[in-house]
Amino acid sequence: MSAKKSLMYRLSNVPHQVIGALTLIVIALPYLMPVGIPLKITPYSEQFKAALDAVPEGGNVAFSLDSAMGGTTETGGMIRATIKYFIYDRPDVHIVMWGMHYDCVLVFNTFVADVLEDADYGKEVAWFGYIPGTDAAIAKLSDDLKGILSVDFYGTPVAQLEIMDNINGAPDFDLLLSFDTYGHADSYVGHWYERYKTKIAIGMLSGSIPVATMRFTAGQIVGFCGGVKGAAELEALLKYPGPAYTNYDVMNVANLFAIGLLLFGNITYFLTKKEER
Amino acid sequence: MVLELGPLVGATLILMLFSWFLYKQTVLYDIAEGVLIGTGAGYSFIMGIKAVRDNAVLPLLRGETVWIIPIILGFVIYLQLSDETIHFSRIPIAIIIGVGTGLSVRRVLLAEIIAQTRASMIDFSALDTVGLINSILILVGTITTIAYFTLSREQTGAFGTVTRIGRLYLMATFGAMFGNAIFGNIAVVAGRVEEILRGFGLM
Amino acid sequence: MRRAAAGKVPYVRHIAAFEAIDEAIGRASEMGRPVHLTTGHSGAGLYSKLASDHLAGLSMLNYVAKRCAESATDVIATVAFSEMIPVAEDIIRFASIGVGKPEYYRDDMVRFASDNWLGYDMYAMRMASEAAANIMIGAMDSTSSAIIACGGAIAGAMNIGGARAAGDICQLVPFCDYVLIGEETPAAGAIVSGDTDSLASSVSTDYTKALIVVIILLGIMMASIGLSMDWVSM
Amino acid sequence: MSFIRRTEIPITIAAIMTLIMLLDLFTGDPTLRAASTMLQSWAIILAGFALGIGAVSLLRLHTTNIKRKRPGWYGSVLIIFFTAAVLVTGLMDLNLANPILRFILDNMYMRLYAAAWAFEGIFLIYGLYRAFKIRNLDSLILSVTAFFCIIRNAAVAEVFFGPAAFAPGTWILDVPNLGGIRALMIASSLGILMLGLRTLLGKERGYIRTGG
Repeated sequence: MSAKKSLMYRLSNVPHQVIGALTLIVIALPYLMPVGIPLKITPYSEQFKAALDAVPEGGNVAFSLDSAMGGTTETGGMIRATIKYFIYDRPDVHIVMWGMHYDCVLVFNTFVADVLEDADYGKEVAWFGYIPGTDAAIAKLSDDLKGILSVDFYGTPVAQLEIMDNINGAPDFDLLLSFDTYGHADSYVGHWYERYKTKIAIGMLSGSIPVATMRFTAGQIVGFCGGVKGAAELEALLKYPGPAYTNYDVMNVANLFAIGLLLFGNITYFLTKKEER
Repeated sequence: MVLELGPLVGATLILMLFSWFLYKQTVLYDIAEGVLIGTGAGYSFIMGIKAVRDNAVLPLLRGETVWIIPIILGFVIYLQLSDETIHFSRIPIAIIIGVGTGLSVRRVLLAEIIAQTRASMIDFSALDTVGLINSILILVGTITTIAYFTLSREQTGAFGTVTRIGRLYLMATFGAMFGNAIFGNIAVVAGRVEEILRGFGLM
Repeated sequence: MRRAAAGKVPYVRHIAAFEAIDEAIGRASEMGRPVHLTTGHSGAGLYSKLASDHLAGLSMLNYVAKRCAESATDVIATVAFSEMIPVAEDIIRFASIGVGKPEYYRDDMVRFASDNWLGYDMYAMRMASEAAANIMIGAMDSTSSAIIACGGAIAGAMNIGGARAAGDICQLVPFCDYVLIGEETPAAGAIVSGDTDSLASSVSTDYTKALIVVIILLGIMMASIGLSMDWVSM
Repeated sequence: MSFIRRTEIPITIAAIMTLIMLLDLFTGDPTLRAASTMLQSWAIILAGFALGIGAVSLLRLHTTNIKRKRPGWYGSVLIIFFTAAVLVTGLMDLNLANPILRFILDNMYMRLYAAAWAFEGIFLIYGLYRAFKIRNLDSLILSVTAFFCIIRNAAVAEVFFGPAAFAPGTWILDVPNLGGIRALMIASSLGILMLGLRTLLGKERGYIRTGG
């Protein structure tokens, strides 16, 4: 009896090293042997695409890279698909890009730089790099953009960038896109939407979906793309397959593993408790 | 199977850091942590210098003399590093805090309190039965959870029941957010597993 | 706040997590291992709008340092921003003098490794895994909460956490024995620091909360009988 | 000189800054708007400067560790080496184009930063197994809502249970979660409002106690 009990007790108290190793192995399997799980497009992703389509002919889009490098497993796919959509399918749209997290330069180099080689820099797109100050920066860009952005990332004065001629602040943008892992989207809603009614669409980690749902139902944002699942759906909708779909496959297997662990933990707990009684 | 130096160095460093939970703390983990802290400190300093150069020094050199004030105040911040001169540094810090507080009060007032209060005011008569039940449940949740956060009354008696319901709503909120956070964070782990596999040429 | 200025300390209800701190310190002194405390990495330390949350954590350090000095238990305070180092050092030094044990304070009790978000998390996780009690109160974000709390849980430490936002609290709950939720964090900080001003302002929000509930109910009734809701805007 | 030490100066400055920001919102007066936007630019530049304080304190702390041969001083040598390496190569070309810098950032900083972040995911999964055990009503609700919200994100669940698999998770997100989050946001926003009020009234003395 004690051998059985000690087995159940041991199953209910597996050391963290084993759980950690198991997690890495389970996640590695679908990379080595892809499963190809079907992808179902949810309405939220369709609304996000609709927000992109709604940008008028020759419109201006503010593209804010607010994602830390660690989060790009989720946001990287949606950033790449969205910038490809604008550069390849909507060359008429002007993209003004900056970032509120200092990793934005690394994110730009990894997910955006090569796509922009096909664009007319200075006319179709401009890149301003990292702007410190979070709330102060977001408010300043909405009120008086040229008051802070005097040169682009490469040191070219703003006056020489044709795209910036009639852009002075939030009212001049038809859409603001924030791909965020650190809560900057809340500041954009507070300063850009509440004050200038700028249309905002945010891409973020799936952990922030509950807050985004709340903002969406309150009408503060016109769309959101949540986590790897949203990114994989957006890649499919925009027809630009990318990293998100392979990660999406992995995510499903890992999710089942997480659900399994939750059940396993409870089952072994109850069996141990029953035997103790 | 050609191994590239860069991804191989990356994959090795990831495993050295992971050794803390896969095994226990070792010298390998200490090295990885030291590299993270060192490169991180250098990187944020560089990004700060670039932001100041692009947004203040270059405009100043082009004749916009007003930028000399924040640049001087910026150097004054560094006076906090010695006890004799720390009080000087409080002036630029007061500017950062004053502007930051003012803007967050503006944002919070507009986007949080008014918008959320407004969003709670639903026209109940226009809802179908399911919508009505859900809206009542949301309303009960909002009010009982606000009650839970009152600090000046003991949570006993009838008021205790209200706050108890509020606490159960909070548990539902924490469970929902935890469930969603799991999904997002697995993606971060997946990205590292992919980097390990690519680094060692297994993918 | 006017009544606080007149010296009347406002009444604050029983907060379980706050009372568990003594239990955690007692446990640490029995086990002969240190008590670890950290205030998180959110905002930009004392120069940000979350300064008051970090200070609530540092007020807790004042209380913890006194109890630890009395029971000769080591305290380790890990801070995420360099401007907090002198403040934390002063707090422990004056706390040990306050209980008549000036020799208790050592300058390695305050630890600073990095203001880089993840660099701080890794270092604080290591400090938590060496402690018997792990207190994470102040401006804890979700990532720091999960990493540091689990670092303590793995080592069998008693975890007490406190944060403001739901996304952060939900990652403290699985690893903590007690959690301060939302407004309880600054209130607990104000209680131990005896700062009646911030205590009064925390408690005074109760009246605003009641007012908001009334406005919501009023709003629903008006909306339900067809009146326009445009008066609720800036 | 003692005048500059008085704490009333920074407190008054902070109160004036907060007031300008709020009056700009409520009145929309052009002069206030100009003052407010100028101060925002200053705050951005000062935040840029402040980014370097962590690195400078780090270098100072670790040089002392090495001088005093404190335990683990070899770690300090490593930290100083890499901080200096990134700083020097970064100052050579502030557009981060230096090849050595790109190697360090792409293959060392980015990898380690994301690997440290991955600890969160691994610990949360360990938390699911270790802590979500149903002991009372609170933990029952916590575990059940977490269970359905994880399923809601796993599209493969539809293969086993059909589209109904997502309904509970979506309802939990749209109803009980919405009630709780809305209240939490209102309550914590009131806390920030109180902070603004205390700063305006000069009662927020937090940053004054910074040593000295």
